[in-house]
Formats: sequence, structure tokens, C-alpha cells
Amino acid sequence: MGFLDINNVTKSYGAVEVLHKVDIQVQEGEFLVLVGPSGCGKSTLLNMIAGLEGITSGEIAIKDRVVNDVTPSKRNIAMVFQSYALYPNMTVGQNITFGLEMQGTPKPERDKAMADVAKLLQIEDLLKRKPGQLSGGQRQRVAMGRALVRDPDVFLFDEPLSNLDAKLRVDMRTEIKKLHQKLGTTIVYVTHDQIEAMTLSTRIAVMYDGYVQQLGTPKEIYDNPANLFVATFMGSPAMNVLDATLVEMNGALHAQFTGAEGADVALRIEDAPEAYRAYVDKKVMLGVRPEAITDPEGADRNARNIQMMTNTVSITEPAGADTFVSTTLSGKDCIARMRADADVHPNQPFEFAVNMDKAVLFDPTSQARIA
Amino acid sequence: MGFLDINNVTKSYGAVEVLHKVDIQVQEGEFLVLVGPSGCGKSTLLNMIAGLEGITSGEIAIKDRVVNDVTPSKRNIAMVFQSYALYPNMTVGQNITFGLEMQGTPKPERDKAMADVAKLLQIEDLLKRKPGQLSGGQRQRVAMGRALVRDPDVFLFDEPLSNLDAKLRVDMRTEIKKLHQKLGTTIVYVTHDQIEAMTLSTRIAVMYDGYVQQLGTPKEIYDNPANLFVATFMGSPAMNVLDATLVEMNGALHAQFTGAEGADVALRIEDAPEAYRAYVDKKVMLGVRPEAITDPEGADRNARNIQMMTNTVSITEPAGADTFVSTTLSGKDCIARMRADADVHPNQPFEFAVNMDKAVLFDPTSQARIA
Amino acid sequence: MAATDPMLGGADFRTRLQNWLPKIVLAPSFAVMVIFVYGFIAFTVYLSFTGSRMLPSFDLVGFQNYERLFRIREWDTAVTNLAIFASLYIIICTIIGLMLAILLDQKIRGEGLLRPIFLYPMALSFIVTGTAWKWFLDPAIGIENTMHLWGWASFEFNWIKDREMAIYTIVIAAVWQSSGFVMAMFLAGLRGIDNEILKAAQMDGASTFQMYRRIILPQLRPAFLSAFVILSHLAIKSYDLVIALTGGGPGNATALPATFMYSYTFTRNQMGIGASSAVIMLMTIAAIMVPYLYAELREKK
Amino acid sequence: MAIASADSAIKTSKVARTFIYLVLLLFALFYLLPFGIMLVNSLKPLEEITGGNMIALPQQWTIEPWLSAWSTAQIGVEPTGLRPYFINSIAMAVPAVAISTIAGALNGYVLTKWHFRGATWIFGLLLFSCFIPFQIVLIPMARILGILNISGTTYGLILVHVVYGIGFSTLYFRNYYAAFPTELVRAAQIDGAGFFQIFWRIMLPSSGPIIAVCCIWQFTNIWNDFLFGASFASGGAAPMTVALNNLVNSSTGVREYNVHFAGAIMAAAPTLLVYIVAGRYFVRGLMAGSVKG
Amino acid sequence: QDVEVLHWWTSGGEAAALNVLREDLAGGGIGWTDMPVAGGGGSDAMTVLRARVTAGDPPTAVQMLGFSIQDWAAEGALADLNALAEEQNWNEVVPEALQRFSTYEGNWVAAPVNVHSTNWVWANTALMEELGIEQPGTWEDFVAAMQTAADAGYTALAHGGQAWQDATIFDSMVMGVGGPEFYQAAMVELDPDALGGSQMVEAFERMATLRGFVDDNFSGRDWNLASAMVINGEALFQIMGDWAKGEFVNAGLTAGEEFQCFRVPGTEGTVTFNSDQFAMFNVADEGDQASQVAMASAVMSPEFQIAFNVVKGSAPARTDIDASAFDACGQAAMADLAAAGEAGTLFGSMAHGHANPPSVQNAMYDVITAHFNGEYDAETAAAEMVTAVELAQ
Ligand SMILES: Nc1ncnc2c1ncn2[C@@H]1O[C@H](COP(=O)(O)OP(=O)(O)OP(=O)(O)O)[C@@H](O)[C@H]1O
Ligand SMILES: Nc1ncnc2c1ncn2[C@@H]1O[C@H](COP(=O)(O)OP(=O)(O)OP(=O)(O)O)[C@@H](O)[C@H]1O
Ligand SMILES: [Mg+2]
Ligand SMILES: [Mg+2]
Repeated sequence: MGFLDINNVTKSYGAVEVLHKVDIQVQEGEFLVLVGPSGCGKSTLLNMIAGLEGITSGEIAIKDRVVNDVTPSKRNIAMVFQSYALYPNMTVGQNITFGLEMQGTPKPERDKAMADVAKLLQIEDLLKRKPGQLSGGQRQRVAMGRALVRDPDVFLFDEPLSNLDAKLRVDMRTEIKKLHQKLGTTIVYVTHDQIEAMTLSTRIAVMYDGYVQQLGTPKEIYDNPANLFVATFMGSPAMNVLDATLVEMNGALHAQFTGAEGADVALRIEDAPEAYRAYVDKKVMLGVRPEAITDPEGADRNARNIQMMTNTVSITEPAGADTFVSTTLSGKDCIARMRADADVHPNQPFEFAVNMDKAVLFDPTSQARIA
Repeated sequence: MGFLDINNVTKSYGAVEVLHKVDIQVQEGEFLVLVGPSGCGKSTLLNMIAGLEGITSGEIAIKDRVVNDVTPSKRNIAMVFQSYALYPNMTVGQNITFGLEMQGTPKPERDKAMADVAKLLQIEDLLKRKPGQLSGGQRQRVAMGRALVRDPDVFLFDEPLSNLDAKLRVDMRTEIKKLHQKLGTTIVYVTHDQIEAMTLSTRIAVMYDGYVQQLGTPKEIYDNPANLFVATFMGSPAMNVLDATLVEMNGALHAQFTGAEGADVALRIEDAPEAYRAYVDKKVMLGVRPEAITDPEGADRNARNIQMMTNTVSITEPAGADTFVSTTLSGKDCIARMRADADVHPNQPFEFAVNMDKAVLFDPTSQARIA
Repeated sequence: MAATDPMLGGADFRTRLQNWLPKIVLAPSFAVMVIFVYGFIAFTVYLSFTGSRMLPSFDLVGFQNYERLFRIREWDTAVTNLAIFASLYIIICTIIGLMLAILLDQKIRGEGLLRPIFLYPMALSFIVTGTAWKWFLDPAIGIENTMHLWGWASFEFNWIKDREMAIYTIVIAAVWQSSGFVMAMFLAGLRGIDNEILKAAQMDGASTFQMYRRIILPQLRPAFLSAFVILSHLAIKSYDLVIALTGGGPGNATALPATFMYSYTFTRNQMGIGASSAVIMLMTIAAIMVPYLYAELREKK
Repeated sequence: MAIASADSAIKTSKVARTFIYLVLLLFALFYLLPFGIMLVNSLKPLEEITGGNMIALPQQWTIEPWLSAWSTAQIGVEPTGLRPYFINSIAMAVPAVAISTIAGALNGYVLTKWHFRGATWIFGLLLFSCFIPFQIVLIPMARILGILNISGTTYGLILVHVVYGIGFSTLYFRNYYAAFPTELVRAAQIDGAGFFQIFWRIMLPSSGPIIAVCCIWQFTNIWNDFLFGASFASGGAAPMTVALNNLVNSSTGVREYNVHFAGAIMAAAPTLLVYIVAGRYFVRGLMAGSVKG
Repeated sequence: QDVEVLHWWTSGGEAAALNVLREDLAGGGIGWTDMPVAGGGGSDAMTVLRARVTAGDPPTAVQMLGFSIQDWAAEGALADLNALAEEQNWNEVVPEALQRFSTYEGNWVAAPVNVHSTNWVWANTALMEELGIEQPGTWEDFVAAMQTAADAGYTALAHGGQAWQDATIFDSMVMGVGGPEFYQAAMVELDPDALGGSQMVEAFERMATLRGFVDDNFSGRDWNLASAMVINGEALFQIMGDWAKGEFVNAGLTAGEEFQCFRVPGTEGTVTFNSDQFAMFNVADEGDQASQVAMASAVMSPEFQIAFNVVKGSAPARTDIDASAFDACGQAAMADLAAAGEAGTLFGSMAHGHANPPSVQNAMYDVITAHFNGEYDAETAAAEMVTAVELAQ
């Protein structure tokens, strides 16, 4: 039994089932991120935990108490919304203490709690202002303050950073992370940004179409995606997926596909799992992340199996810290991530180093990973 | 004389001057990106080029023809807007050809032009739909089609990607880049996203507060920022800026600051420019980009001056391809970017490798780079 | 947009109460509406099949009232008048309202002053409007007389006294009263159009005229629809104005279904016929409103 | 909701601008004239009106008609002027506007934020009720007021106006609240606020513009109503419009037109004031989505 | 105890007259709740009345005209005043033709206040003298006189184009063409032969003749503005009920001197009238019933009858009243009334709802007005009259 148990929960709107038997156990102090494309049911699941949506079947328990029929305010949870949902007519201070006021906490206690939270979030100066007079980052902090002041068992966040600009997003992300490390509360966090998911979480649930596709630590999800969806959804730029054939050459398995000029390229696979055998001479999908395709000098020094391949570069995109290089493999665009200084030019052949340790294979039909 | 000349252009609204003597020459085929924080005057400048806003003083010339008093439709430019500004009452096809129709182009020609553009952008199937029935990416393409069909001398883009979600943004960015490479038209592109600026541009104008802070190639801007603003604005995560003192030790200059535990850290500077001399024993600001602070194994093999320093790690954020590590230097958070596999843990000491080749110094008063 | 679904079963009392509260709060309005609107409509429909004269009576007479209704000349006049009045009123109000809105949207200095001037007639009751216009249009003392006094002897404007033209004076007064309101609706619509679209059209080389015709007006569709609905229901319901302006005259040249209904129900003691004309009016309103409501509510769902 | 939206995109030449101003001024004249005539004639002695030119300015200015209309004109058997009826109207309009606005706000709140099955239908039915011709409800309404024992009183009139005002006020609030972030309601729910607390503490304080619009609309309609006032509250409880009608339409006897005009303007004064003072909110409120309807 | 009185007498003079009644009652400790509803010649008041009766809360007394009293009585809504009538001998002092409206099935249900006769011509004396016109005695003289005025550039007949004004003239034309029998057959008995017959055509033709003497600007004009035309010497004659006298008097003119009143030529010896009455409604409370009776009694008292009718320009409903308080026209009216009452030539005016029920009356209005405004010629109008009346019954 976890701290927050989501047991076989299903949600239907009318005849449409939008969540299918979702089953997640969250431990105390965990930071669970729900990630997935728009419309996959993340918010719906979060709202069900909060009690804002009814549960069609299954049950949700917090600290072993089934809360299916408990009103939101009695579940001892706090929630931070995408638009922050600050009450526009109240000052920051009133916003923060509104929940306490509703629970009948006496004024002196409320003021004390507010002062503590304001100190923690460094928003003491803002308490008298209205939300309309705050910047995006400040609003974000106030919204967190409102959640924190209630000292809840579980924090729920619904895309709290998606309204911020890129720079602020990174800062606030770090702040949330620090807060979690400092307070050690249990958090369920919804986002569709996979970087957020990776950096914040202790565990990630990747959702798609109302199903949990994979539940695991960020590293598991990134390195051993359960299927093609998870593999391509997580990571930016996305994992390159090549249509390849698995062939046996010189006693070793190779993934073989066409290069830019139409010539075949074959990359050797070492320590192939037993499951690969079944696919010899069959079509597979080869997944290689951009950072696993580099210039030879940039290749990971700890990797055991670096394969070289020469191919024509189509575009280079210097992005400051890195340079992204596009090339065509198996008829598709394939992106490589290189050091900023890599000496690579469009429309010229270039020798790419592929770290095959990190390559994964998928079944073209079921799209599940072959392992 | 360039292809598009912006000569000492000033813009005032009433008594408020929002653009101050902007002076930019754009060559034919160039991809100029205007980047800067919100409200710095990017859109205003773009609108002035388009003829949608009057010019208070100075002049704008396209192909050596001064266009200050030429109406927008006669300047032979095309513009793509942030909200795409598709006419909601017209089909995609009508949207694309509306401009031609207004110029009196006969129908057969219009249809031909439309077909060509639709083919180029792969939106042939959409021509009969209304904008309301399109996804974000499709709208984006249609807006580009509307611009392309007019075969203009200059393309103007006003934050064309900022309404798209992260994934689509990356895809569309690549598409724009390809289009530019294929057609070779002159483009002026506004964004406040520095990654977009870096990857797309041939040259970048960084703007702040109505002034052009720096104009140069992405690499110049990234590696040799003119001042602190440019340095911290470009790059994500932002460049770390440490309060340091320049000291001379053992005949070499060192930047000295406090580490996490309060002990002094000194990093040697090699090949210091003459200008540094004036700052010996004075306060300076030391700028080091996150990717220049790594684990020793991940350090750039081509760097000449890697300095080691041991400091306590405060947070680690694994982000898939990389791991971001925070540590406290000179009392501030400082972020390092490491390989995903780097063996680094929170609250433990760690040996960081700092690539001092890439470090820059700023004057604490003027905030200009010392060089 | 559901904030909660009813989650019954083991829920505690407060939760259950909270779940019922919205319905409880809506219930009085719902009840009031069912009784005072739909109950009364049903009652009227029933009356239209009775031989009620001065007070409601309950002897059914079948369709007799409807048969009579359609043999009464005044009803024909009233219906014809309504057709003329409603179509002119709606069209002219829309044109004037739209024109004023467009002109007012050109960054006009003094907009703050002009807007209330255009809008204020809406604040007046139809009775006051009718009285004011009655005076103004009266040839003996109003505009015509004034023109004569100013030396324009051949000036003639006696529509209000003319059987053929009197209905148009009602149009004038009604337009005077409502066109400012229509202007406000269009102005709101115009202000809601994305400025970037206008810039795009300008880049495309559209002239101001083309910009309005091709880009802006098509986007004002919702405003057109709302204006149409509000104006048409005002037209069908208009009673006070006619009474105050012409009293239905000259003769009964300006009778409208609403005045007809009032007169038959309350003055002529033929409540059955009055009720049947009311039913016809209601059916006309429903024919306009129901499709609109249907489309509107479906779309918003 | 910026005032200038079509700003830079539409440019007009000087000639065109002159023309625009001309047209606008002409229309301003068109709108002002009839009312102006009433005003002018309310300041003339009676002989100048019956004998002379309506549009001319008074040769002899007098405020006698105004005083008479306000305090001495014969309304019934007593020369009370319009004053007591003015007070009746206030006593009727203020509660009726307040109640119908609050009811509309609650309905709008329920219909948008507590959506349940059939809510759309209920809204549709409510909306249609805005469009029924009021003549048909007179007789049955009279019966019901009689049963409730509030026939002929201001309370009865308030009830009637509330009943037939709810449709429009619900429409206004529903359209406004539809654009109100639902997340705020959810946040308040989690904070432990109940149904009414959310309404009072969260929704209402943010409803300023639409409350203004709804009040203007309701006030205008209720204040200007004659049919219900005459049918259900004649006599001592009669509202201003009924008294005005008694003043203006006295059957036989001398017609004091100048007094009538003064009375008419007086009867219109509160609504005029409301429009002129709060008219800005009206357009703004329409912009907030209530155009639909 | 209070009486609640619904009426539409809101003009200064009328209200002053009612005040006589009010003070009278106040003397007896009875309060007065005033309920004026002006407009539409009482039709708005009737709407209100309906609402009140439907609500089960009728006023104590209601000003009423003609057939409405019968209709309400038929609904059983009216009180029984027989005891009082018996005591005060109303049967004797009220003319027969009036009783037709004040009683229902032999029971008194209303107290008549006044009798307006509607077949009056009002004339400007100065203008008559200027044009050398004598008081016309026949239709032909009347036409000739108007022709003279028209030739001299005056408006011959001041008239306001409102349905009831058109009908008021029409009453006199019908009476003038066909005399009492025809009026009885057409207007009261609604005999289709009479309605569509040649005399009716003739009556319509006379209407057309009159139309020729009316200025172009007549439509929608209020009657008192028409009176003003006579007062100001712009117009020669006006055909209007005796309430018009108030306008003349108010303008400082004296009856028989600056202005003249005479019967519409051709209708001498007959009187078409309307009569305002206070219908007494069934009230449950006994105290109310008592004050109701007191009010009826006060209404019928000679003091009130004089006070009211002097102001109103009409004749008292009682024929036994001393005429000395009245002016020339008033005295003439009272004399005519008494004579006509005796002779049986006193008829209810169709135009004012005293000849037939409102539905028929309004149907006739429609035809008369349509004809007067030139929509029908005389034959068509007569034929339309038949169908309209048939539909309205
Ligand atoms: N009230 C409702 N009635 C019917 N369907 C609904 C309702 N609310 C949500 N849905 C559907 O449920 C699915 C899941 O919605 P949800 O809001 O949970 O998505 P999400 O993952 O949060 O997406 P986003 O990233 O866009 O916020 C969607 O397909 C949505 O259309
Ligand atoms: N019509 C106007 N009147 C007055 N000031 C204006 C007007 N338009 C823009 N400004 C001001 O000019 C400055 C520059 O605005 P501009 O729209 O060019 O910024 P931007 O760089 O495009 O910002 P963003 O990234 O938010 O689009 C801002 O300070 C803005 O407030
Ligand atoms: Mg969501
Ligand atoms: Mg901008």
C-alpha cells in the first residue's frame, strides 16, 4: 500500500471512456510526474485525485483512507493550477489564507502561517498586492504559497509552468525541485513537457490515450522505453527512429538501412539480447537518440560500442552549447547532437559516430521494444 | 548598402521613444533574427519595415529604394504573424491567394501560384478547409504559404512559433530553416526565444529597451557577448555569472571567488587580453556557461585550459541527454551541464572541470565585456 | 465544464448537499419560468380554442377563433404591416448601426461623447419616443411647419397623416430608438477582431473598402445574428410605440399584430380571437428563435 | 478590450475623415432632435406651443411646467405631481433590479460552473422566455397575484418584473461566466469554499462589468414598463410611467403640453442618467461576450 | 372604510369635480383610494379592471361606459343597488334610455353621473359673423355654410382623424339621414338590411362630403387641438361632444357669445349620448358594501350632479336638477335631454359604446375610418359594414 493509491481507476464521460484502469501507487515523499500529449487524460486523473471529478470505477486512497466520496477540501491535498487560479479580487495575502479561512482557522494562526510561507517563498513584499500587479514568476510563487500554507499530505500540480516564458520556466523548475527536496512532501505533477518530467520527477508515468504507457524512474523511461511512443515522446530533439532490417554478418547482429546516397549502412549490435534473434532478417525499427550520434571526437569516452558511418549532412543548426546536425537515413530526417565546435558543414559528407550501446529496437507492428 | 537598410531609425509614441537610432544593414539572402525580451521594440521595428507603423525619424530602404512613405502592399514584402492572422471566413486557398487577388492577378495565375505553394508546403489537402479546422502546425504552414505565394523581396516573421507547443515548435523551426536554405530569400525574424534565434539566424540583433545591444553571427553573440545582458539572455540554462576578484598569483591571472563551504576558489586564466590588467585586484564578474562546467570525463578534449575545482553539489537534475547540476559559487546558484551518466549526487562534494577558454569577464559597473 | 459530478453513495451529508445545491438554487427560477411563461403560454393556447369574450371561459369551440381571425381585414393589415415594418426596421437599423459603428471605430475624437448620444434613445420608453416623434412629424406643428416658417414653402412631409406612408413613420421612430443599440453591438464586434488580421490584410494590399467587405464584415457574423434576433423580437412585440405614435391610425393603417391582439383581447371583449392571434405571434417568434437558440446552445456546448 | 483595436491597421485620408465627422455629427443631430424638441417645449408657456412653432426656442423661458409636473400637476383626484409616483417607481425598480440581477447571477453561475445534465435545456427555456409578448400573460398573472394576495401592490409588481427579468439577466451572466476561468472555482473548492462562498467570495467580486450591464438593462426595462405597472399596480402604488400616462392622456380637458413634456423628461431622467453615466460599461459588457443572445 | 375608485378622469377640472365627491364621502367618514388610469378613452382602465377582477380583488366603484356595464353585470361581477334606488326613487329621475345601461335585468348596478350628448356643433361666432353665416338649420345649409368658409380660405370643419372622432360624426350622419328608427335599426339592432341599405350609403356619402371640408392635416390630431382651431378662428365648426365646451371656456370664451353650440343639422330633436356611470362591484366586506352604497348615494345627489357637470360640460343624469348653475349650452343640453327623454328620441351613441357591444363598435370604427380615409367608397363601406358587424358578433 502506498501513500496515495490509485487502484484500477476508470473515468467515463457519458459513453466515452477517457481513462482506462489506471493503477499507480505513490510512496510518501515521491515526486510523481504524469506526462503525455494533450488530451491524454492527465488533468482528468489529477482532478480525480483532488476530488474535482467523480470516479467512474476503481478507488483512490490517501494514507489508506479511501477518498472516493470525500469532498476536495477534506482530502488534505493542495493543488496548483496552470493559470495559477489566483483570486483576482483578493490580495496575495488573502489568496494565501483563503483556504485556512474557509476551514475556520483563527486569524492569528492564519497570519502566522502566511508569514512563514511568505518568508519561505520570499514574497513578503507582495502580500498587499493584487494578482494583477504581479509578474508571471511572482504569481507562480503565490500559487505555491497558497498550496504550501495548508501543509497538505499531497501536492498536486497541473502544468504549473506552461504559462511562463522559457527562461522563467527553468528557474521555477529549479525552485520547485528545491522545495520538494526541502519539504519532502508527496507530489503529483502534470506536464506535457518531457524535460520538466525528467528533471523533476522521482518517477514518471507516461500516458497516452487514457492508458499509462510506462511507469518508472526517469532513467528507466529514457534509456529503456517500453514502446515507440514513450521513446519518441521523451527526449528533445526526439529519438531518431530508422526503418532497418536486422541481419547477421560475421557472426554479429547488424541493423542495416539505407544512407543518404542510397548505399546500405550496417551498424553492429553488441551484447544483443536473446529476443533479437527472432527478428533476424526481419524489419525492425532502430531507435537512436540524437546525443548518441556525434562527431567522432565528441563520442562518449565510456561507451563500448561506437560505430562509424559516413553520410551527407543536410542542415546544421548551431544552438550555442550544441550544434544539431540533420542527415538522411532510411529516407528519414535524422538528427545528431554535436559539440558547438564540431567542424561540420551542410551538403558535405561527414563521419558520424553512433553509440550503439544506447540504441534500442522496436517491433514495427506492436511498436513494443524488443528486449 | 545592403538589401534592406535600416538607417538610424527612431520610433516615438507621443513623447515616449521606444526605439533609439536603430541601424542595421541586411544583405540579400540573410536570415536576420531580432531577439530580446518582451517590450523591447522588436515588433515595432518589424512593423516599421512592413509599413504598418510610421517612422519617426531615419529611413528604411529596400533594394536601395527608400520606402518610408510606400504603403505596405507596395513594398514587396510578406509577413507571417504570431497569431497567423488567417482570415477565418475564407478557405485556406482563398487565404493564400487573397493578396494576389487584391493586386489584380488573374485567376488562372493565382491558381497556379497557389498550387505551387501548396505543393511546396504539402498542404494540398487543406485548400478547401477553413482555418478553424486546422491544427496549429497546419495554420503555421498556411500562414507561410500566404507569404510565399507573393514571391516577396523580404520575408518578415513576428514570433511565428510562439503559439505552438514545444514539440511542434522544433519541427516547424527546422521547416523554416529548410525553406530559407531552399529559396534563399531575405528574412527578418522576430522571436524572444534565444534557441530559435541561434538555430535559425545567419545574424542576430539582440535588442533591449529599444537599443540594439549587439549585432553579429550566432557564434559571435554566444561566444563573445558584448555585455552582461547579451551574455545572460542568450543560452539556456543561462550563463553563470560569479562575483569574482581578479588576482595575480604565480605570474598568472586568476579569478577568485568563494565556494560552497566558504573557502576561496581561484581559477587560472590563460592568454588574458591586455585589458584584464586594469582590473587586477578589482571586482569583476566572471561568466561561465553551464556546458563549460562539467565532470572531468566530459570536459572538452580540445580545450586548452581546463581548471579543476571541488565544490558541494546542491541539486542534480537528470534531463535525459544531460544532467544539470547546481552548486553554490560566490553565494549564487551555479549550473553545470554534464553527461547523463555522470556520477554526481546531491549534497556531496564533486570535482568540477571548468573550461576557462570559454570564460568571459564583465565590468561590474558598466556591465560591458572586458576585452 | 463539470466541476463535480454527483458522487452519491457513501458521501457524507455536506457533500451530498453541495452536490444538490446548484439544482436547488436553479429550481426557483426554473419553477417560476415553467409557471409564468410556459404555463401561461399553455393557458393562452387553451383560451384560443374557447369562446372567451370578456373574461376567460372554458367552453371549447374548436378552431372557430382561428377561422375568424383570418377573415378579419384588420388582421391582414396587421400582418402586412408587420412584414413591412419588421423588414425595414431590421434592415435599416442594421445598416445604420453598422455604419455608425464602423465610422466610430476610426479612432474618432469625441467618441466618448458621441457614443452616449447614439445610445441614449434606448433609455427612453417607447411611450416617450412615440410622443416625441408624433410631435416632430406632425405637419402642422413639427418639422414641416418649421420648414415653412423658415421659408421653404414647398417642403412637404406628412407621412404620419398618410395611410400609405404612416407605417414608415413608425419605422423611423423605431429605428431612431434602436439603431444606437445595434451600433453598440457592432462596435463590440469590431473591437473584438484581431488586429493582426487587419495588418495582414493591409499587407495583402486590401483597400479600406475591401478590408471591410472581405475581411471584417464576414467576421461580424455573430453580431449580425444577435442584432437580428433582438431586433426581430422587438419588432414582433412592438406595441407601445405604435400606440403612442399613431394609435394604430390613420384608420387602422398602422395596426400591428401586437396592437391587434391587445385590442381584441382587452378592448373588444373577444378574448378568444385575441388569444388565437397571440398564438400565431408566438409561433412566429418561435420559428425565428428556436433555430437560433438551438444552433447557439449546441455550438457552445 | 483595448479601446483602439483597429488602430494602426486602418488608415483614412483627411478628406475621408472630414466626411466621417460630418456623417457622425449629422446622426448625432438626428438622435438629439426629438428629445431636444421635448426639452425646448417643456420650457415654453403653453400658448407658444399651441399657437406657434415647435422647433423654435422659447420666446419666454419658464420652468413653471417642470415645477408643475413635479409637484402640482393633477394626476388623479389630487394635485400631487409626479413626485410620489417617482418614489413608487424607485421602490419598485430597485428591489426588482437587485433581485433579478442576483437571481441571474446565481443562475449563470450554476449553468456555467456546475454543469449538469439538462442544464442547456433549462437555459434554452429561460432564454426563450425573454421573447414572449407580455400581453398574453396579463390575465393569468392577475389571477396568480390575486391568489398570492399581492395584487395591486408594489410587491406584486416586483414579483412580475423579477419573473420576466430573469431570462435576460441569466443570459448576461451565463455568457460572462462562461469565459470566467473554471480553475478558480476548482481552486476555491479545494480551499474548502462551499457553493455560496465561491459565489460571494470569488465570482461576484469579479463580475463588476456584467453587473453594471445587467443593472442598466433591467433598470431601463423595469423603469420604462407601462403595461404591468398599469395592470397590476394602478392607484397609490402606480409607478412613474402610469402617472405620466395619467398626466398626458387625461381624457377631456385642456392639454398642457409643456407640462407633459416636462413630465416625460422627468420620467426618462433616471434611465437617461444611468445610460450616460454607465454607458461605457454597456459597450464593454457587450464586448465581454454578451453580444450573443 | 375606504372606497377604491377606478376612473380616467385625470384632467384638472374633472379631478376637481371628483374631489367634490371625495369630500362628500369624507364627511361621512369614508376614505377615498384613487386609482386613475387614463388613456385610450378608458380602454386602459378596462384592462386594469380585468386584471383586478381576475385577481379576485375588484375596486369598489369603476367609471364605466355603456355596454361594459352590461357585460360586467352579465359576469355577475356587479353589486345590487336596488334598495338605494328604491329609496331615492331613481326610476323616476333618470331617463329611460340611461336606465338601459344602469340596470341589468331590472336591477340597478350602476350610478349614472352625467350625460354627454355627442351631436353638437361648436362654432366660432366671430367667424360666422365675418362670413355672414347664420346658424344652419338643414344639412344643405350646413354644407353651404362650410363651403363659404372654405371659399374664404378657412378650414370649414375642424376634425381630428382618430377612429372615435370619425365615429362621432358618423353617429350624427346616420341620425341625420335616417332619423331615430333607422338609427335604432342600424346601430342598435344591427339589422343587416339597414346596415347595408341605401340610407347607410347616403350617410357614408355625407361623411365623404364632410371629409372634403376637413383640412389635410387632420389625421391623428387630438380633438382638443381641433377645438383650438375653432377657438383661434382658423376653423368654423367642430362636431364634437359637449366635453369640448371645457376647451372653449378655458380659453376665456363664453357660451352663446364668443362661441355657439347647436345640434348637428338634421338631428335636432334627437340626442345621441354617452353616459359616465359608476358601476359598483361585488365586494365581500360588509363595511365596504356600506361605503359603496354611500358613494352611490353621493353620486346621485343633486349637489354632486351639479358640481360635476358644470365643470365637465355635460348634463346631469337626473332630469330633476335646477339648471340655473349652467351656462347657455348647458341649459340647452339639459332641456334637449329632458325633451328627448320624453319623446323617446334619446339614443346611446355608437361612437361611445352606448349603442352596441365593444366588438361591434370597433368593427364599425374600422369601416368608418377606412371610408373616411378614402379606402372605400360609400357602397363598399356599407357592404363592409354588414360583414364587419357579422364577424364581430
Ligand atoms: N467534461 C468533459 N466531457 C467530455 N469529455 C471530456 C471532459 N473533460 C475532458 N474530456 C476529455 O477527456 C480527455 C482527457 O482530457 P484532459 O483534460 O484530462 O487532458 P490533458 O491530458 O489534461 O490534456 P492537456 O495537456 O491539453 O491539458 C480529452 O479527450 C477530453 O476531450
Ligand atoms: N500603439 C502604441 N502606443 C504606445 N506605446 C506602444 C504602442 N505599441 C507599442 N508600444 C510600446 O512600445 C514598446 C515596444 O513594443 P513592441 O510591441 O515592439 O515590443 P516587442 O518587443 O514586440 O514585445 P513582445 O515580445 O511582447 O511582442 C513597448 O514598451 C510598448 O509598450
Ligand atoms: Mg490538462
Ligand atoms: Mg511583439
